[in-house]
Amino acid sequence: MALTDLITAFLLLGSLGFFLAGTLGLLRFPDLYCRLHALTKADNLGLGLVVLALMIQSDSWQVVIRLLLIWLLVLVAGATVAHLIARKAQQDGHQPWRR
Amino acid sequence: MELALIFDLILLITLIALAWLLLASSDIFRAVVLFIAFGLLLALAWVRLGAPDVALAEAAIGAGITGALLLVGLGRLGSAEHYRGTRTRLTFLQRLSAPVLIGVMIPSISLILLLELSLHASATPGQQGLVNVLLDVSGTNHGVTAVLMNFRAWDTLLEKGVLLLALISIWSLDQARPLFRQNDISPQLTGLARLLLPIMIIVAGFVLWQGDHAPGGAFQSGAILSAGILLAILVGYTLPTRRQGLSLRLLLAVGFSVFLLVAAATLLSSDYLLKYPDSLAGSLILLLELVATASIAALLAAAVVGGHPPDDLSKPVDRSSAVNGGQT
Amino acid sequence: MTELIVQQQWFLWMTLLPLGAAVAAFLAPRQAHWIGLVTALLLPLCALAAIAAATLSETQTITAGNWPTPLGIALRSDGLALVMLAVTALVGFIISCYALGYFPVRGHHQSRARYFWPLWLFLWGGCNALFISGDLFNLYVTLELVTLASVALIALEGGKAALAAALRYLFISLLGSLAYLLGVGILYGTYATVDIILLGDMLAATRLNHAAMSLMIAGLVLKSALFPLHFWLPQAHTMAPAPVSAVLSALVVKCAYVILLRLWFEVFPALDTIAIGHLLGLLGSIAIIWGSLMALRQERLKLLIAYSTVAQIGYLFLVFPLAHTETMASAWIGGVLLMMAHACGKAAMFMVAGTIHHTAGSDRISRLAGAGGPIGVLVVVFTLAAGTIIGLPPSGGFFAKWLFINAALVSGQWWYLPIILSGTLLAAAYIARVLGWAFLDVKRSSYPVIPWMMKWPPLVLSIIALLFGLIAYEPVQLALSGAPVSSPVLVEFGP
Amino acid sequence: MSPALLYTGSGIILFSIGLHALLVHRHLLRKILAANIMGSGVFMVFIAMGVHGDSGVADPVPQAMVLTGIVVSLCFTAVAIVLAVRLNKLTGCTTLAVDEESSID
Repeated sequence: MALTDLITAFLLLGSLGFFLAGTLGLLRFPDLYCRLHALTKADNLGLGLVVLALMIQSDSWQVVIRLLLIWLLVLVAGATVAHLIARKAQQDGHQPWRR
Repeated sequence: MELALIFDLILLITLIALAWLLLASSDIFRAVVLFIAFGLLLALAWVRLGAPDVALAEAAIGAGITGALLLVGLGRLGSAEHYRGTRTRLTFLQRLSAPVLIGVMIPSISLILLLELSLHASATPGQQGLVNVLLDVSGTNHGVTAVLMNFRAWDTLLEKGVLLLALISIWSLDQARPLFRQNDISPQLTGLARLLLPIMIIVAGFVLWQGDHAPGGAFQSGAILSAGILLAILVGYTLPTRRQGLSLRLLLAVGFSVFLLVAAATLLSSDYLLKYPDSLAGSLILLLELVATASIAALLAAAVVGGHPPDDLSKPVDRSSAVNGGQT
Repeated sequence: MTELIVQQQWFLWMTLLPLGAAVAAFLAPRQAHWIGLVTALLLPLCALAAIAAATLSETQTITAGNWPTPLGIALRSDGLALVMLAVTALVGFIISCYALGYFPVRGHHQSRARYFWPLWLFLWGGCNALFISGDLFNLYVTLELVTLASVALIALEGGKAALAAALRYLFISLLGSLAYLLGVGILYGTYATVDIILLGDMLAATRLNHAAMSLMIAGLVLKSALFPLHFWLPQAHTMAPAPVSAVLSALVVKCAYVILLRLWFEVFPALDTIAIGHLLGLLGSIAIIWGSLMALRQERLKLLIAYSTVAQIGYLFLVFPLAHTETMASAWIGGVLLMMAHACGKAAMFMVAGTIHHTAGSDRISRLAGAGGPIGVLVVVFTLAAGTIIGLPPSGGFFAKWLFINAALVSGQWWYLPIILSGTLLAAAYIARVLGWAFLDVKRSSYPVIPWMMKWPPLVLSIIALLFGLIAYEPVQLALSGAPVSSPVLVEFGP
Repeated sequence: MSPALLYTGSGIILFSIGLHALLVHRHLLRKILAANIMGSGVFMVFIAMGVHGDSGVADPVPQAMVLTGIVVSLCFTAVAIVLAVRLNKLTGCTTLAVDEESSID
């Protein structure tokens, strides 16, 4: 029991790091495309770790499947929305940031 | 316990701060986005208060559908504050009433209420016990569903009426316009819709079925379905013209009319409004929830589209003035 | 035969019937006017049957689904509910007939007519459901039903002024109903019930209850357009098509007022309401004078009538300070009587104004010059209906004011006397102004033919309004059955 | 300071913030947002005052009432938005005109 709790705590801490990184990127990156990149990648991973942590804690396989489904749906939706935002930005003539 | 209290405090402070920020923000698009975030956090607050049904409804209806409505409205409205015409001078009374109301009335009322509530110790046990006792004869196994569909079904009937009435009002105001430019559909979105639509239908059915014994039910399920319909509209599906007449109206009205019919039938047979026969209560509630879900889904989606379908009775309107609804 | 009448719950059918008809009118827009007319014919019959059933049976309160009251929703067929149902049925029937002429079935008004019927039937059903409801939360839902239908009906005209008026009305009533709902929430949190009768028994005079009461009363006062909060009413009531103006002034404003009556006399009698009563009385008095003065200086007939409504609402709020122990029944009956009389009279006036607008092309009062000849019938009808607003003797308005004066004298609040009297004089003045223009000796070119559906229904209603005082005994007795007031009415009725 | 009381107080604060914004702001969408916030505050009072004791489970009756209330306020939001869009199309304004008596006829 203690071991699963330890793993959960570890995973949650890890996810926290990813979320922090993603949020930092969202706030600090220079243009829209970079921000999208930071947000989707880091946050999806962070959410994955949270889901994993919850899976370890759950006591029935139905809950595990549901959690997995949630993560997959968020991945798909997040990717599509990021794509749509980037596409619209490109159509509106936003130039990618150059150093 | 202490930890939970800290969580509550953080949640509530965030909610109040969000409400203040979104109402004070100078950019309305930003305000709408913050409002959606506010709705999601509010759903969390409902969970903390032990009201998961309300949380589901808030996430689906409060944040989801209201957010879609606001974004579409903003796309059509524009965010600048325009005046036209001369502004006449305010009378003395009007001049006086605003600061009095805002500066004195609101703070004092809130303060009195807050002070009184802190003294108020909740002595009543609520109606939970009564609901639990009567749950066996209600035809469902979930307290909230029993209250909605049986104990206070008259409220629910009238509320279905309000929904239908809202749609009739919307149709009386405007003709439907496309939500977006037709040539602008991303293949990515189409793919997502193909993937999500079946899942959404399954989830809606699941939420509806779950309402019998756990949080869920017609509203939440209908809201999910209507999100599916909106997604389908976004990737370019349209209702065939021959289905935009009576059959669409039937779909929109079926939830309310079946409820009315059940009310009339129970009134005829038992002299009491909406007193379901004991043996039929379960199946009647199931029937009512099924048709309600279908109607709610159609009504909410139609409300977002925002206007009556083009028909022979009304004048043709200029369709080139279509405004792009989706903003980024 | 009597068995059949007693056994049916007619007052419940009066809510289901218009709601069902509204759905039918939405589904079959081409037949909407027929559906509306049939419903309008059936509802007065149902009202008569409901009254007959109520006089024959003892039970006045049933609950939806027969669930016990803290849980179920109480539906009541007491005097107030029955009287309001009956008046709504009468006024609604005549407005429906008028609307049949106002919205022609063919022609370019078609799309407006198409949506008028379902909206109006929804409003009617909502009003009826509101009158019979004995549950604070159910009252909120029905009030919102009525409000939403009113908003859509105001906007039906489609012009920018109408849309702005509708939107303003929407925000105002949203504000009012949310304040009301907050009060309901606090009451439920304290007593775990929203049933009017149970709450009336349980309520104690705590400060939290006073806060809840203030919130609810403030919200409802906003919705019923008492003086400083009346600013939305003239625009909303004049921008709408004529039958809608009639509905709004005659019925919709009364909805919030009926809830107020129920709250004041049935939920909050245990609370200390004297100060609030005097405040409402003061505002009502200002409303009488201010509304009448504003009516006197209006250029347009419909605005004049709308400001006259503001003044009449002022009279309605005199009930609250006047209802002391010994004068409670007089004041209460006066309020109910005035509601009924005003509903008939004001509906007739708005319909006439609509017809005049239709025929004369404008409802500017100056354009009425010489109208007494060609459209004399209309002017006569207007005068008859105005009789009840002024308070001429055989009208219901006269008896209501008589009761108010009576109550004021008995309870020693003589200062309401000059206000009621000056309100009456001012009302006579603004009506006389209209008549003065109409009977000026000016030759007018011929007017277009008035469809008879727009001519006769208002006449019938205005005659009823004027003669209401002669038949007031029965409605008053009916209203007193199961009323929250018990002391004898200190006046004899009849001519 | 029990959690239920905390939530009730927050509900009243939300109500006041919404009320203030509804009266102050002129843009129609802001007014709509403000009304929605007000409604959320009212619903929070409803639910939080229904939480009794330490059970942590809300009374089902106010939950059902709040569900009804959410749907009703959604209806008003939808109608208000369409009205605002329609008004904007006719006048080009996104606010209600301040003056009362103009634009008659």
